[in-house]
Amino acid sequence: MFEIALILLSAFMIASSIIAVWFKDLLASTIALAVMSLILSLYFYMLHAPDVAIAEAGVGACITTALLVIAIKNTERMEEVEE
Amino acid sequence: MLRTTGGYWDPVLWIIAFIVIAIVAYIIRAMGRGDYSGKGEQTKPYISGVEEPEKEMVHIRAGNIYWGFMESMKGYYSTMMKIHTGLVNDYISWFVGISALLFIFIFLVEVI
Amino acid sequence: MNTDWLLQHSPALIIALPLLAAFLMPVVDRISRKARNVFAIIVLIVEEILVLFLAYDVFGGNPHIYTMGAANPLTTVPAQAAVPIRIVLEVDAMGIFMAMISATVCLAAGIYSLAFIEEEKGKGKYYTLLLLILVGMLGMELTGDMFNLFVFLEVLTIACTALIAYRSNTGDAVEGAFKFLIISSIAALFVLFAIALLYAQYDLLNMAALASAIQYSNLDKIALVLLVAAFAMKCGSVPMHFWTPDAYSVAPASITAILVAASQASLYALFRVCFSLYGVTLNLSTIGGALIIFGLLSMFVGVTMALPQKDIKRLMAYHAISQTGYMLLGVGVGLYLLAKPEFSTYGIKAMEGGIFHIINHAMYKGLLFLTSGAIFYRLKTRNLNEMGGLGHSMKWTAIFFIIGALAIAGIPPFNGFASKLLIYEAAYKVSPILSIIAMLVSILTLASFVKVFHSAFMGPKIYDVEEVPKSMLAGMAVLTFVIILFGLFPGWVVGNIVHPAAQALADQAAYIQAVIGG
Amino acid sequence: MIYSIPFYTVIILILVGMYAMIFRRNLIKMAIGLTIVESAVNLFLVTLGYREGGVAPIYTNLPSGIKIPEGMVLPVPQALTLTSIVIGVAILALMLSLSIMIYRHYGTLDSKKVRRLKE
Repeated sequence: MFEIALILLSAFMIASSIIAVWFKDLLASTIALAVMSLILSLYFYMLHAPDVAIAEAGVGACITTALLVIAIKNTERMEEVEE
Repeated sequence: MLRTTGGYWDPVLWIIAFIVIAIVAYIIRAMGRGDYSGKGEQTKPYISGVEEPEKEMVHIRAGNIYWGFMESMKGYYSTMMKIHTGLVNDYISWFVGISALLFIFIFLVEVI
Repeated sequence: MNTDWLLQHSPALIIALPLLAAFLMPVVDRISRKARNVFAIIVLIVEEILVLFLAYDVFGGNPHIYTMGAANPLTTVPAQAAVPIRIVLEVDAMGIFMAMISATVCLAAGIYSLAFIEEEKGKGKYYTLLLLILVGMLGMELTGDMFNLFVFLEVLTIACTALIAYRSNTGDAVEGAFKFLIISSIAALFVLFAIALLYAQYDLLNMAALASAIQYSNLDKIALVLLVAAFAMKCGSVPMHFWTPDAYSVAPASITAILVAASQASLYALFRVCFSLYGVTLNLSTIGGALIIFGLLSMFVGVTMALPQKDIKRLMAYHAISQTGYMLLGVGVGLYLLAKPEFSTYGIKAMEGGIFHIINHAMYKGLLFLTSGAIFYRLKTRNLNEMGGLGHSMKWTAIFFIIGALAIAGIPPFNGFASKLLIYEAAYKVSPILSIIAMLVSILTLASFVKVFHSAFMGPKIYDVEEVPKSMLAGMAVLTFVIILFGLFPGWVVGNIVHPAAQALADQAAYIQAVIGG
Repeated sequence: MIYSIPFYTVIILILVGMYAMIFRRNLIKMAIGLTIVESAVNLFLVTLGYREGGVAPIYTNLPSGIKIPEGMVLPVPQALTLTSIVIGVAILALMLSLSIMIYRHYGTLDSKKVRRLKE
């Protein structure tokens, strides 16, 4: 059970991080990053670090996302396409 | 006095030497003619009869100093300027690349 | 006050005082402009006195160990304990030597700033961040704990970034700060990763305990590579130097002088990792060779890139890289030779040269950056092409500049010569080519400072300006005083300050024994 | 074998983050890459403290029959991770505010156009 959870969490985490880097739409990649942080906090919980999991969920997923959304609102949403 | 592996270095001796040289220079200067005023034609630079340009015109600006040096090392400088791109991504890739090189360096020594 | 008590607790006080003062600063700033200035200067002077007071005791031969969070902070971590997890401050001769540099440069820059940033906005925040930089530097230099090193590195990074972007009304300042931040944070993550690798194997974070347990396994080698690369980048060695001119040239001049000291804190961390953590016995002549290569590249590329520069601070920043090369060369040669027992006296001499050069460099490069700030203060430009004839009106600045320039070029009888002489002689033992390159770089340094002096101070009077305010001159005078003092009595300085520091760095056993005993 | 999966995850995440920082030219994308690397290092630290069959290092409501401290996962790396998470957010906030200021001055976030300082 634990092993399957580890594999699944790892796979999801890598997938969401790749998506976060891949997307041209910065808002979408911010959401992917938030998903990655949430999975990371689940990961921490699986590894018996509940307090770190709470900090990661609160700080990593929420505040980071909020900061990124504010930054994107003040700049531009789409990454410039390479010529 | 600072002892190095090969000898020693004492700035106080140097300063004494400077003072002695200065005194000697002053004595030699004092032996010259007292009535020399420094005025007249002899102080002007002789530029083949051409009038000396204004002082404002002859101050060499920073961009022109060592022009010859730059010119002779053109090949070196053009590569250097190419490396200094000012691109943040390049800075990071240099850092990662050098880490990789060091990595190879340290592990290679064991192999040889 | 009981001086014994003060002496015993001064390692913690040195870090705590500027930290508390930094966060009191916004409150004091509300009272009045004058109160803020007086408060900042008093804190910096008290800090300097505390450091010198502790230094006097440490150079007398008593390394101080201060254990945080223990009933009796003077007990050392016992060897019997399975996991010495307490936070330890370990103050040996090398650490306090660096702390002296940081405190002195910050004092000079603080006095200088009184007039220098008078017309800018956010002066309260400026002093807060300046004190936080001091906290970061001193923390890195006095700590005996790997993770604390990382935390103080990040404190230093954040405070430095905020101050590099201080003139944020120009795009350049923000750009330089961004480059500095992104590359420093990657380096810090590398450091954290290396610390994690070391922790994974030995369950230890204390540097002395780690040093006694370290095996030089493959994971240790990876950690060593990451640490060396990260700290070499942070101290600005070629070919990872690109952020240095960008960040140095856009920061306010007083901050640039402090940034030099901050780079040297990273240099100290590099040496600490190589000498105290890994130790010269672990076949480290390879790392010594790597440091020599870094040093040579830094010296040569730094000085040749400095020659064509037109921006005065950018030119000086490239010189900072080139001088860092001397330190890396000196200590690298030391590391290389100490690994071979028959050359150990040369090794110690080389390290003395490298370490003496650290303090010399902090003083004269700080002074030079402060004079460039004085020029900027009057002309509002950093472009050398637009300068000229300042020697007519800014006589004191010109004199300070000449002293700094002669010292950096290694002209006797200034202090730069003494340390370079030690490096030349010891490097000759490894290969004569090293000495030749070092001397060539010295000549090119003189050439480029002749260029700056000619284009800024000589020539006909173009600008009708006045001398800079008194407090700026006072800040420069502090550093000039130290330069002349060190220039006149190099033997005393090397014998009483530099030699103990080099010895403390080279002697790993003493470092370990001071903390875990036996 | 199965317990080394987190380590492979860490390596892949670091590579992905580094890719974003080296090959992506958008400054905010670089910040996202830095956050990914940061998460990877945090995961590495917590994984180091994990012990097979250990419980969370909390003394209250400890299940009976657990040996102290052998039956617990190591608390020190978790404390380090907490510090590191907070530092990471501070760095990210500073970096994003600098990007906003760069956008105001340069009108772009493309790092190729943000290079007035070079040579």
